[in-house]
Amino acid sequence: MALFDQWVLTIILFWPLLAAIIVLFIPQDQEDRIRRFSIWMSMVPLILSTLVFVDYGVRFLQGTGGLQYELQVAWIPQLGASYHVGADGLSVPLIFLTALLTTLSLYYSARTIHHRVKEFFFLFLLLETGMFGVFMALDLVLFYVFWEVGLVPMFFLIGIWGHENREYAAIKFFLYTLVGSVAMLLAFLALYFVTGTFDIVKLTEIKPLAGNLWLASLVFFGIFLGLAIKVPSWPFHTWLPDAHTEAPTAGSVILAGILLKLGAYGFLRLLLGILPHAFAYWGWVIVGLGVISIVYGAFVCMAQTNLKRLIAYSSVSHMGYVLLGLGAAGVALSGTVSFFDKNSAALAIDGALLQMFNHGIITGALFFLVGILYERAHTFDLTRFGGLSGKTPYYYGIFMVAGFASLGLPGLAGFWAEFFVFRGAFDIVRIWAAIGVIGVVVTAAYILWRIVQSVFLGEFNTEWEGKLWDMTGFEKVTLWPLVILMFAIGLYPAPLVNFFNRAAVELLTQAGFMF
Amino acid sequence: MDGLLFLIPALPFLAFVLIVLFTNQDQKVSAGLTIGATAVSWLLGWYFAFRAFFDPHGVAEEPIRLSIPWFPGGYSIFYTGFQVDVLTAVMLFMVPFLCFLIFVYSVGYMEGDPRFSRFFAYLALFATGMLGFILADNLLLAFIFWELMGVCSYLLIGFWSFRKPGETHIDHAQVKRARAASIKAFITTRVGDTIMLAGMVLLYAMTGSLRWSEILAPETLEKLADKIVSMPVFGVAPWATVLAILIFWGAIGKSAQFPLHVWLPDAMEGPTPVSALIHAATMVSAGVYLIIRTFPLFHVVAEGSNSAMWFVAFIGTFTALFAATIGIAQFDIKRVLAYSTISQLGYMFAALGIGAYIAAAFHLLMHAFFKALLFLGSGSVIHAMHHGHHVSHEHGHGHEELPIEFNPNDMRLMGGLLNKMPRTAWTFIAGGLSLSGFPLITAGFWSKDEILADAWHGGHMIVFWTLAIAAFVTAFYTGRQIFMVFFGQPRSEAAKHAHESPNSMTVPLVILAVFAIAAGWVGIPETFPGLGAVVRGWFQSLMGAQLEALHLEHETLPFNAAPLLISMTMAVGGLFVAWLIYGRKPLGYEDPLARPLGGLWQAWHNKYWVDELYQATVVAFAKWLAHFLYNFDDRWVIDPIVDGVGRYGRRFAGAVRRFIDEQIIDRIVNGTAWVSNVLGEFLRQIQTGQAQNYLLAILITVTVLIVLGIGVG
Amino acid sequence: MVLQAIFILVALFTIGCALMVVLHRNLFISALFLIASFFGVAVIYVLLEAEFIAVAQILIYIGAIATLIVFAIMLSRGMMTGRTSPRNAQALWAGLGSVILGIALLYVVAYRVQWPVVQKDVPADAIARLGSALVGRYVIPFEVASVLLLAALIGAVMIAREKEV
Amino acid sequence: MIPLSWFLAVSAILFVIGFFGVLSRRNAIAILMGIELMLNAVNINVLAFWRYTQPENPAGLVWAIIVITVAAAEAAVGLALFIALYRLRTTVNIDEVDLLKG
Amino acid sequence: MVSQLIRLLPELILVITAIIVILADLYARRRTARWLLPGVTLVGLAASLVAAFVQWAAREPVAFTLAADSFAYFFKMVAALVVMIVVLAGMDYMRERTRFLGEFYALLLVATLAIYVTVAATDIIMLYLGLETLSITSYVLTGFLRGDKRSNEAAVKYFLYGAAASAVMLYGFSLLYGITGTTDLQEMAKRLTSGEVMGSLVWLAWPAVVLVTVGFGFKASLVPFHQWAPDAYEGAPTPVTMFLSTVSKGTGFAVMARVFVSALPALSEYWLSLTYGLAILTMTLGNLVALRQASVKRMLAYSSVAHAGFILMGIVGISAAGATTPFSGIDGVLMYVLAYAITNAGAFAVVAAVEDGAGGASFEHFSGLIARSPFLAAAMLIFLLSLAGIPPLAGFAAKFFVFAPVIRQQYYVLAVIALVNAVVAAGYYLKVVKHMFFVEVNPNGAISLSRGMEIALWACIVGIFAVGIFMNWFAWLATGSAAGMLGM
Repeated sequence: MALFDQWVLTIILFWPLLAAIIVLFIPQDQEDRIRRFSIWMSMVPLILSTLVFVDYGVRFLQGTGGLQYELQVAWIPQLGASYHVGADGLSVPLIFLTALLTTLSLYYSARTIHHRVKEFFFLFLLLETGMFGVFMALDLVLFYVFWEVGLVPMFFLIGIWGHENREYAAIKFFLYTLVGSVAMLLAFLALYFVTGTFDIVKLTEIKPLAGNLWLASLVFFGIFLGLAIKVPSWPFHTWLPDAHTEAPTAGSVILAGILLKLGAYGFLRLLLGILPHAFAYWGWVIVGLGVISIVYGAFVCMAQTNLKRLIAYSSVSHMGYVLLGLGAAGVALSGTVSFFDKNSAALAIDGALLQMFNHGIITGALFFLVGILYERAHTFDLTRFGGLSGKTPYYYGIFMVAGFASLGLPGLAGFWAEFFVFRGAFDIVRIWAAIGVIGVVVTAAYILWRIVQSVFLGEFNTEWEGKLWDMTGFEKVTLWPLVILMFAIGLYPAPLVNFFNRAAVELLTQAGFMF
Repeated sequence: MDGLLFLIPALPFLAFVLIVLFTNQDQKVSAGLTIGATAVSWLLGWYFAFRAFFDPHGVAEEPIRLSIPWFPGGYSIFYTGFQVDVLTAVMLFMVPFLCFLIFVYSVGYMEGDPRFSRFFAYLALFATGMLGFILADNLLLAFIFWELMGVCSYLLIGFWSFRKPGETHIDHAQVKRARAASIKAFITTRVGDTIMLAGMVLLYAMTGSLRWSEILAPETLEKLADKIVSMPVFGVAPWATVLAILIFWGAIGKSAQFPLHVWLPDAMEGPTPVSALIHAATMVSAGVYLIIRTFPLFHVVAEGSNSAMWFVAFIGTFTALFAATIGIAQFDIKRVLAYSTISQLGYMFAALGIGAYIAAAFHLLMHAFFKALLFLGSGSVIHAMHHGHHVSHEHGHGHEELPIEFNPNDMRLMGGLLNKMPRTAWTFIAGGLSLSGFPLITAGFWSKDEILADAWHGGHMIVFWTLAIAAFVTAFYTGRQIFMVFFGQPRSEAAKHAHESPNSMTVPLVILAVFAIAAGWVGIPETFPGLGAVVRGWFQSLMGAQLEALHLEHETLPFNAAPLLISMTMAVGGLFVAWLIYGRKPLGYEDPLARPLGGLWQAWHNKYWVDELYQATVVAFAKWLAHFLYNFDDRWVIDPIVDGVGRYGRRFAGAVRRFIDEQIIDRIVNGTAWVSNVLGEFLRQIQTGQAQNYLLAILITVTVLIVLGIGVG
Repeated sequence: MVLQAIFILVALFTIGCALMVVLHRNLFISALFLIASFFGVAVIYVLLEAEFIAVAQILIYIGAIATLIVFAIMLSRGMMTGRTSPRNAQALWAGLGSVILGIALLYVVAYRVQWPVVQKDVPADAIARLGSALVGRYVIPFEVASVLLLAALIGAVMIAREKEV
Repeated sequence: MIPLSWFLAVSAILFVIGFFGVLSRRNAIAILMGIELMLNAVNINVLAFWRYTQPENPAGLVWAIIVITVAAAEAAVGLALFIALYRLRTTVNIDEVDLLKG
Repeated sequence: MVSQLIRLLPELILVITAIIVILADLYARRRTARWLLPGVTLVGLAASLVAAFVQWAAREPVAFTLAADSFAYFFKMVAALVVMIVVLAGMDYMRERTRFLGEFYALLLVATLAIYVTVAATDIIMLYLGLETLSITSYVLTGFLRGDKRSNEAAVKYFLYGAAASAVMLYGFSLLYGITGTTDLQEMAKRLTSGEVMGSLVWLAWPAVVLVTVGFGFKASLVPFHQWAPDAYEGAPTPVTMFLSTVSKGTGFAVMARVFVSALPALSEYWLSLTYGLAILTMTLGNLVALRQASVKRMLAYSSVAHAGFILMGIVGISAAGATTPFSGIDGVLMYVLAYAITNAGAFAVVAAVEDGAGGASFEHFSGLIARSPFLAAAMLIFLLSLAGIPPLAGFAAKFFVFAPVIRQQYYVLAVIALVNAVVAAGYYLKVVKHMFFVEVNPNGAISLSRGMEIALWACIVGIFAVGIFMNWFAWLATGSAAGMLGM
């Protein structure tokens, strides 16, 4: 068990990298071998992360929480930076999600990518390592390294296998993210000079710069910029519609499903964890940006005629809930509002975390679905579809589930996130939360009006006669796990909420929140 | 046995899952599954309901419970489960039973539909929603089922929003309408639901719980009533009021009260059993049920402008009259009923608003029976009209010249159906009388009278008179409907060829008719002369137990003849006037009132143009905003910069292509893109290739720096 | 006083020759003025009692460098006499800048700064000291300088060789 | 005794004249001459400092010798390059040599 | 004496190797010479590298105007390493273009030797001589392709610029000599700090620093003394460009760091403000022009100018207090020079390969490189990402170590400007990546690589990953080296 404890994360982390390197040595023309090999290899982290998920759950029931599976090996001892990985209630589900979505994406891509196959699978596996790394890293330098490692493969995924405007989107994605990450690096350095360490756990204990609001704010916004661009929060979101729209299906799935979560995860791990005071002081900024993102993103969705772009903007809106929840917790921490329930801050964070997880599943599924349609029709233009519900009932059914989950229908995963976020936020930042509620309505409107009505209802466009067929076996296999998860979480969110709630409470307690 | 409580909603859900996953292809099995599951739920439901009826006080004090921990929330654990108290029992008596009848009826009505199985799957899911909703022991779980109903209504209203190959009984226009109606229903109710969600989370935050037993406990309510919140625009109010009003918005949406009533009439685009289901047993009742359930929250601040009660009363009363008047001027048989539903629901809210808890519950129950009856009856009529239309076509009579387009729902094309389909007609008339509150014998009379009596007794004169007028209008349009449909001469070939519907449809009608008349007798007030002694206000004492458990005072009203007489007069008078106008002489295709009333009629006929108003304001604004923001995002901010780069590029560098095509990267520097380009180009050009130019740069740099240094130092 | 007068004369001569170097149209004449200027500098060295360097100056600068330059001018015949202007387009700016820089330097070096001058004589064994420095402390520079000369020689020969790939 | 600053002044003037030559002459060889003037100016500086501040330390002399040596090496390489240039283009006018730019 | 000579072993090895190369060139047959000369050069460099490495930790007193400190040995190692890469990558390139191979390698060795003595010099005379030796050999190397107009033009311009710039620097040196009365750097520092030379001499400090900086700036190609660089880099034979843009430039920084930090700490107020301004100018202008280049080679040239600005950040951020601890600024310079040298050497090596294979180095010649030579494209990608500072590559470690001191000194404006520049730079690197990977061309015209080039590229790649991942080791080396210079 001790071995498992120490090494499981490392194995999960580097397994895809190993697989990627092996892929490099498989001859280019043996495409099937590359595909099968990659998928099978990606099963290993999936199984292990499931195991970790279950194991963490068991520990949870036994009463042990907090950081588990820690491993710390000296790396740059003179800087106090080390290879330090670990997982807690925040990261365990996200690690699982990463493994799941990657495997599904690989599986889906095996049938849909026929061009430069070797590079694709190599990059995808590399990307997986990068994403794992961010969720596991407990050291700022390590965090930054993996943060950037994920950037490059995604750049290529968009740039090589994307759609018409792919180069533009890829470069925009890369540069935007780079701005943020370099700013983040500067902030990390500033933190280092205050504390002399890069270790997140230590920093969380030290809570540096508590007395120096000016510098703390500077550091805060350095990190904030990096995270907010990744999330993405309005007004740093403009890279996202392009990147999502142009990326290949699997790329969009990962981009929306995981990469955006990296930013949100950072908010908790870095900002709330290390700089609780600044986080509290600027909580209202996060709340404000979150609410603007919610409403703005939702309204922009209504005006879209490009299906994929619509889903992309919906991500802006949905990630706004995350920010709202996190910001509300920040405001609660600041102590400037006195009336709220003691649980609200934790609940708001629960909501944000749930939204991260659920958005990963739901939007992942939606992007798969959009990709499936594109495979057949080669267009994203909403206005050219119609009446698909009769032609492709299976597809319609799955899409409806994902769509309803996306608009926060109770009984499906998305609802819980909204409920918790609003439960927390309404108690702390009422007016903002009330404005945010508009987004919920508009979400329903664009899902139904823009998507369902345009694509599934109405007259069938004879242009597609005989060209659109219903979902095939592998597509169903790709989507069913996600659909099942939507229902499972929707009906019984307890396992997930248990993790998140514990983590949220721990974070808040560490941050000095008085219960 | 208490453990089986969960089966009541679970069984229909199981049926839904089984149909979707396995029996989709077999229509009979699918229908059988749904009906069988509902039947079992019905029996189980009645078991629990009667347990409550026999021991009202015991159950009210100690509800039958089933509860499990759900999830942690901060530092507390959220429990969830089902419970049966007296109020639930009353609903449990009505809901599964009505569902069962409607489902049986659907077998006949939906026969031959290519998506027959799916229809039953949706029905089962709908039943799940409603049953779960009434059984839930906390607001959150209730909300989940509540939304589930929303989805089902969306699915069912839009059931005909697309055609499968070979489906001929629905036309293109209908598809379009169904599609719009379903989305409208979902989104409109979603508006209310979202506000309610806000209320719910606030309530949760304020009280730390959402279980009925905890949030409605007197000490919690006291706290909420004492705490004052100050809001922008709305001013200062106790929390209880704010929360109540927020939650009430959910009911406004679901129960189609003004101003969120617009979806309900359109919802008639769904198959008729769906309308019956929505209007009687489930969806709209849910809204009223929710307010009855949370009544203590409303009631805790009962007096003054700070009370949520007056808001409820106002919305209810206004809607009651508002919708009733619209009902006068509709031609679609189902739309008339739809507006009557809105109006009747307004009654119930008005009752709640004036504190008439029992009356509201009573009317809810009665209304469910007779409205189900009316809808199913109208469905039977439509079915017959449709059939008649086909028959007339087949027999070559099809080419009749009608001044208006054929529509099986259009009452102007009916007439004289009493003889063609007597069972439908008589049951429908029974329901109609109940709706119009025909004195003494009908259920509707007793429930409506109870409300009016309460209003009179409580001194709410505005409410009373408005409701009384609404009662008159109700009786009038019901009469109008009955006379237009069943009496006089058939006004189309279809009506001529119509004939009675199959048994699976008429049997439920008959059963319902019995209830529509007789069910009301359980609520004859104890103080009512003569009859009261027989029944002894059974229903009132039953609900009284519930009120006592909630620590609310419950008094038996003294008998007062004035409201009774006024109510009777209104009902009978309305029917009489209807007869005068519609029953006495043969009707044409134009409404006799249209000309004399002129603009007023137009306002009624066009539903006060509320839809158009929304279209022109809310919807238009939302669309405008969406496009504005989209343009802002994609066109106005980023593209102009790119364009600017291009323009200046042409002017300055003369290398347009390169500028636009290759300078993608420059976009990242957005605002500085232009500057950097020009600067970059400038710098590139001072790289002249002349070594001496470069050296001059050294000279200049050195000179400037040294001179500056001397100047400073 | 005499020394000062001599210095002024030599300085004026040197500067005048230098000016002619940079101003004269004829490259060949420029080169001759350069030699003259080098000579003037050598005299200044003598005034500084650095006779050894003065000798080196004459040997290397006049004997080697100036000769090289003249050879180069001969080799690139045709450029000798300026049919076109000997000055480039930026000469004006260069002149202006040079004058300002010169004034600034003069201001600082010769006017602003009070040099801490020590009244010492040059030791009699100055040359010997130089010699021992070159094999002592400065042995490495000495060696490197020889390597440099060798490398420059190799490089110059390689580049200046007649055509042969 | 001649003041130190006189030497420095001559040096500065010589340096600037040399620099001007470098900047203004078109002919590469003329430019090289300018550079030689600059180096001579430096040498005057160095020797003047040597003489007036620490005549006992031979560093200044070493410096001057090294500078002369470097100048010689530089001149050799430079002139070789100019000759090659002349061979390739039949010009040594440096402002006509601008293949590489931008 | 002997022990001191041992300190000079790396230099001696180089001299001996150079002599062997010349002799071998005289006597070996032409066919043999082809591999023998670079072989001997490589062996000599490797031996020299080992010799430098072994003595890295030496704390010998200064002798013969040369310091035997770890700072110097660090640069010697970098120089030896990079020149080895240059030789490997340039073997075929040069063989095809000139027959004076003996001269080439000998001069390369002398240039390396010049770097060795320059970075170790503790005396202005030695410093000047070393720099001039480096410059003069570089002129010859740049103009080595005597039949090539561009090579010759590059050399002429480089020569004129370099000669003038070093004359200016020398004038500055003479002023420093005048102020302090010594040519020894340590002595200079002592006299300046002890206040012996105060008073009106202060007037000269600023002009002296400015004039001296011209020479350093020329070597390190700082804006506005950079303009020779792109032209020279473009015209020079690509292996020489590799040499110039990496170690030759690095030498400029080594000298700057040594002179400023060890000789002029008392004047830090002058040179700090000067380098601060130059850093901003250099990185910004370098990037802006790089953005507008059509040739990859020239773009890399400008990017190397921009990188000089980043390296300068290390000097700006120098904190005298913490030289023995990481992030002293000087170690940033060292890390950056190391990382940048191996990366840029690799990048230019790829350019050389593409020039050979595709006939040019414009962006179009890089189009679809992934299809024509996956290895070359992948290698170039790694180099570009490293230049952009993406972890876990060397460039990241380098950026990390130069950003850190700037942050420590709280020069936030500089940090933010550097941030923006880092992103702009990434922008034009991505342009190359875009051409290499996103543009589809027909895959014929595959580019084949020589063995030497392959080894060189692999060496760069391995080095880049090693520096990035085992940052601790290199950081330790750099920090130790920085401390060595300050005599701690």
